[in-house]
Amino acid sequence: MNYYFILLAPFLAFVTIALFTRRFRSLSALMAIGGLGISFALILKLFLSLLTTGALPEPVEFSWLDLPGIHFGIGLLFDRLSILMGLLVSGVGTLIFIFSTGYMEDDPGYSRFFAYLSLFAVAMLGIVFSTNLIQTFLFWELVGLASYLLIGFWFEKNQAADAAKKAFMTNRVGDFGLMLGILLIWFVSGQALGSAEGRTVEFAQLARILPEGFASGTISGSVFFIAGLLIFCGVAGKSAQFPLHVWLPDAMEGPTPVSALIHAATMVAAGVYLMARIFFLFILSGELLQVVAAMGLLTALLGASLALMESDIKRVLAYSTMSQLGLMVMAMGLAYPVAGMYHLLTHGFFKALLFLGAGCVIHATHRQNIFELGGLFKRMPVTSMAFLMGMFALAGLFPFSGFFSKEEILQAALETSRFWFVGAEATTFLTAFYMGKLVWMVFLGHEKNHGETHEAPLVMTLPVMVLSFFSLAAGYFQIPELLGQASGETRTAHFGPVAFISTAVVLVGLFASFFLYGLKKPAYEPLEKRLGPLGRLFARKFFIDDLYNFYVAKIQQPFAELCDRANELFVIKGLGHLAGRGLYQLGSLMKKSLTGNVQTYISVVVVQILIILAVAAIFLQLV
Amino acid sequence: MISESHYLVLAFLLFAIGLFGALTRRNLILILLSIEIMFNAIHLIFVTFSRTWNNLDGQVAALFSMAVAAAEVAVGLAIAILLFRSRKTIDASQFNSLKD
Amino acid sequence: MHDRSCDRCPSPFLPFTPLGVSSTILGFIASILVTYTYSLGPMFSLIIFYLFASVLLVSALASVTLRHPVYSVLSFLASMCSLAVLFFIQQAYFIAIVQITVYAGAILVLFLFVLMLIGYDKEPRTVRRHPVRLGFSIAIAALSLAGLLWMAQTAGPLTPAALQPQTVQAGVGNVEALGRLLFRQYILPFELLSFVLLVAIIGSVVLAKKEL
Amino acid sequence: MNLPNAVLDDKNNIMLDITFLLVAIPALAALLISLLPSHSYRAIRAMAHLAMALELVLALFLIFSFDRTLAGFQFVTDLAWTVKPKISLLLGVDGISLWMVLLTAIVGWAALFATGNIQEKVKGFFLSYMTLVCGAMGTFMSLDLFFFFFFYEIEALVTYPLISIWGRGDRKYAAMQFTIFSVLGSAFVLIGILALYFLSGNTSLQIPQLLSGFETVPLAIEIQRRIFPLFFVGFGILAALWPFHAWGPIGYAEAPPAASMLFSGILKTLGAYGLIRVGLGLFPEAARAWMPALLALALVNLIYVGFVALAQKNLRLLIGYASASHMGFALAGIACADVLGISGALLILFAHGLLMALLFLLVYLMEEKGLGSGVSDQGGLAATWPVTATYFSLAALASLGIPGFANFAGELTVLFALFNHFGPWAAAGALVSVLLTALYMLRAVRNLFFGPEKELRHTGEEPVRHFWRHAPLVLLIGALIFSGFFPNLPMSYFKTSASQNMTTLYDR
Repeated sequence: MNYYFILLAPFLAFVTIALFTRRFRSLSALMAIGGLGISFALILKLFLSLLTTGALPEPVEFSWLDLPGIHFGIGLLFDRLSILMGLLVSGVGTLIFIFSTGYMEDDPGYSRFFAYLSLFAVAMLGIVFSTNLIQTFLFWELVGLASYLLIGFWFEKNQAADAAKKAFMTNRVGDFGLMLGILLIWFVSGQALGSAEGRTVEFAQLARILPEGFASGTISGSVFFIAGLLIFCGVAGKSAQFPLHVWLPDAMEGPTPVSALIHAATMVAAGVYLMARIFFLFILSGELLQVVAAMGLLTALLGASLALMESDIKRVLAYSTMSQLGLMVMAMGLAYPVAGMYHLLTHGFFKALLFLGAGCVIHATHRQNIFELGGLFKRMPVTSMAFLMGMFALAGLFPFSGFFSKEEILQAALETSRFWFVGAEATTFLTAFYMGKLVWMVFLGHEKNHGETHEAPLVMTLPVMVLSFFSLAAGYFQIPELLGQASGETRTAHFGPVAFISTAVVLVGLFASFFLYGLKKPAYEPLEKRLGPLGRLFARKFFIDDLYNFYVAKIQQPFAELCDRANELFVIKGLGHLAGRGLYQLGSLMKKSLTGNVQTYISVVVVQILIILAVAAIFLQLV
Repeated sequence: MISESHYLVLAFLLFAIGLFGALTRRNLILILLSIEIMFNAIHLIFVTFSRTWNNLDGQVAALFSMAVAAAEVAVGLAIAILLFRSRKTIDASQFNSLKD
Repeated sequence: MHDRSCDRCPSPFLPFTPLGVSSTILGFIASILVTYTYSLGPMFSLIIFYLFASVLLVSALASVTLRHPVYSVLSFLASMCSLAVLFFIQQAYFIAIVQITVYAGAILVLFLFVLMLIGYDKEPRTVRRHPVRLGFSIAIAALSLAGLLWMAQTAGPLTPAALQPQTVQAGVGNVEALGRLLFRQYILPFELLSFVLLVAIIGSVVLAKKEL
Repeated sequence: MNLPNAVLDDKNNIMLDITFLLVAIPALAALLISLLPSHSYRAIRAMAHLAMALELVLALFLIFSFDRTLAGFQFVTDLAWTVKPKISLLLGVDGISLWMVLLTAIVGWAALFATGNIQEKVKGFFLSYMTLVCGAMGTFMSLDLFFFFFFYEIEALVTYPLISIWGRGDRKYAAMQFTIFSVLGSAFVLIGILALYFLSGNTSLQIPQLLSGFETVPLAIEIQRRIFPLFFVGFGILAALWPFHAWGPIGYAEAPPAASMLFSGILKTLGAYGLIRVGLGLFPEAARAWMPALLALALVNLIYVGFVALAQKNLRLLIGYASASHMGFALAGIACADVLGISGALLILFAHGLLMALLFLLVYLMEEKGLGSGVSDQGGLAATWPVTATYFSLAALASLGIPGFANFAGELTVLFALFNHFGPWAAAGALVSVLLTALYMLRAVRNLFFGPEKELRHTGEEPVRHFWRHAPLVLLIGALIFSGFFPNLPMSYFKTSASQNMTTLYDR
């Protein structure tokens, strides 16, 4: 079976929509859903063959760029990790495509939207099934491009255009580090084999060469530390980790299905997926893992705290994504990639559910500020129930999938050291708090006067229901076993001490938020009064955004102006005029000699002959 | 024995004098005269080399050059006369109509 | 020196010029006789060379710097004669004779004739009039002299490979060899030369004629 | 007495081939155009279109029938001209120059669609247009250094009238700047060629003979060291190396868009091509000593000119400086002077030529419909001009180095070569320029197209509407995307001939 259609199907959909079916709205929607559906079917078939026989087809590759020294190909690598991730991406993707047919129906750029979605699907699947670092980088950039196009979908809005540019630039900064990391790995892989030709970027070979090189001492540990850090730089850019997280909240300018697909389930997970894919490199350097774990925890806490003061429903979810990603990165940092991936998969389901739920709410009420919403439970029962289930899963209560995957991470944190465990528990508490706030404000309490809000149409609620089923059931699919407990130790103690502590923390968080928001439905953010200066700090996003804006406005632009003036002064005025003016002066010098007197002409001629003779003599002399 | 470089030095000196005369003299006719001196310097060189390499071509060249020099003087003087007739003077510096 | 009022009347020194001219010619003829008889001794030709070289340079310099046109023409005559002697020393007898007849004779007379026709007035002293120009031209002349000398010296041996030395058959005089050369190998240039002279003649006639 | 050589050659070998046609067609077209009456605009334009279409077809045919495995020159045309310094119109194509010829053909054909605004002296315009294309073709294909310079001079000659007569704004100044520098560059090249001829002692100026000659008796090191700087500076000026990067943008800003397309697309590529073919080809040892200097200048080109582009307000100047900064990438590739670097540089040159032609064509189409020159004072055009906005953002994305376009593959190869030869800092410097390009291109797109509609002048309806406006754009973008999706195709051409010349440079 030609498995290239996993990538080709959505790509063909993208091309046909972009070129031909732009005017036929429903046709393009069908093309997009069909394209992704085909890849979903293929991946499902692979998944079933994985479950039954465990046999997986060989990685397939066609050479993209072949020169002496570099041999890059584009292909498909099938293993447990990529198939599961592929399932998440294509499965959730198809559901979101179906959802967006309803959500975007009255939007003029309908088919353009589906074209961009298909492009995104191709890029994401490209990363998931990539066989080498260069292919990952290639589709990494394409994913960045797709998110740029989708965030800036409503380009006539200023905020959307700026948000798109900001997202792309932040991704680009991340890619800067990623590329350098890849270059370093490529260069170092040659050293391990002792020959320049042996350099490679293929995962399979790297997984074999790098540990060997490290063991045999030909490659020093610090090289892995630097390479790992550079690669983490790319991961941070894509998965909105601490220094490069500023673009995620602004990315909410895009349509909600975009936020659901890209900024919850798939794209932001690409970073964590890449770390899982080249974990053989990260494992080689201890301090690298420490740094990664620290950055993860820092992002988790930062995200959770920023979400507290947020009043826009989508921004709260965005910050919660950031914080959950922080937890996954921390899990990776604690050398338990399986826990990270497990949480990533479950998170993909319930976060997409929450975003789609928010989408239904926005579609019905056209409002995003939680203080303007209220009492939707009666109006939109299905969405509310689904949103509630998503919230419980995110918070990590027992029956829901979130509980199992988060508990894995907490277990891993506890085993490493108490510090990580306390940090993770704090994040869980904050998550429970702001999610509770969200639910109490939006769905409970008396109804705010916002016209007749009706339940979202079936085409929107169906994906929501499917996702809510998964966010409930995902915990029972033994995903860790499926992921192949690479690290060997089995996590059995589901109901050990960790489970009780985390459940208690979540319940406390929920009641605290109920106490603040559920009872008397404040019209303004009560935390401002309560937290005072700390609140203001959270509201201003720790001044990181202002720091970046300061850099762009006050450092980069003036420096560019300086360069421009220097260029104007020295190069254009200097060289340009030197040539122009210089020739002119030379000319006028000659002019003065034309006095009309024959004899001065002769003397000038004689002088020139002498000069030529002298130059010729010198030149001949030189030879 | 006189080597050829003696003659060369002499010829160059003569040439320099002729050049100096051509540049400083005011009288057109005497400019032509100085040019004649330069011509003679060249003839001297021709003859000198003809003797050193024992080849008469040099002398033939000298002869031809003399003829040409004579022709040149004839035409030069004719022009000088014309100039004199038009400007009533043969002072070289008067004829600077070229200067715009 | 009194200033000349009319610019066409002859100079008062006219009587002296025939004396100068004749003395130079006589001196010249005597020198030819002397060199011919004693040309065998190497020392002697050295003296002759330096004698006439100095005469040549002095007279050339005089013809260039003297203010009175006629005097400069006459000193030109002296330089031509001394040059002829130098040719003579270099066994270019035919050229020496031609030098005398063509230069000393024809061209000089032509100069004098035109000078008389147009009239001459003494040039003001070149030094006062244009010190800058004088300095400038001296510098150029010196420069060119230095340049040419340096070129001659650095350019190394100037023996073009193409030129094969002609073996001068014994007993064949310079004139005969020259004649044979002229009318055998260089017959074409010789004819062209006559054409050039013809053009010159017609040209000067047409130019200088008052009305055709 | 042997007769002048043009009449008969001892071997009497007059070899004619497609390469001769490629040069002859524009020359013939120029001749025919000069015969046409000057008021018959339609006939002149038709003739130009015909000639360029033929060129394009021939170039494509050349690509398909070229044998990639052979490293030497193919389709050789040899018209002997003089004997003493053996000069003959020797045209030949190898892997390196083949794609440059294709680039010239594509840009030459596409630029014809940007000549709508030429109303007065149309005949003169198209004459110089044809001369320029003929010059470019000749320079890329000529293997005889004399004719290399001869064709280049034809082209440089035409730059002055093109800018000063049909340009806009203070075109006299721009024309003067542009011509002085392009001729100054070629002056250095001429001195270099003459020095090569006299100092190296062999009688012919033809690259094949020179190369085979250097195999047996390699050129002495100090002679090489004395000649190479001349070529380095000469081609550096033409290829907008750092100190001489400013004359390009000034020229493009005032030149008619069609001319800007040709200049930025072809003239700049010539400089870099010359550096590879003549500089590195004939003087490998001396070149090796100068490569770090070239890298340093290229990096300055990348970063400094990138910042200058960031501060530009005028759209055309922005594109011009973007082009100069982008050339830095190609020059950095050449600085690595190995098969990887050279192939990457060549692919970037190809992509850069197409990209600049595309951008200036779009500028022409938009300016015809009232787009002002400023980047920041107008915006929101995507709503009124959706198709042009798509084309422009595609072009901007290509210049960013988004995968799927040829620039990405080229830049990737150069990055690997840089890291391999000059270590991580060189690669980091190049990557900084990629960031800068992203900054100023995206800001241009954002300001011009996205955001609410600002007060616009009388912008007419959509510039790209009927087929004739789409064709060149589709061809340019198609070529970019095709060589971006399948970079192996162009690379396989570069690989064989680059490795053949470069083996002398670096042992590994």
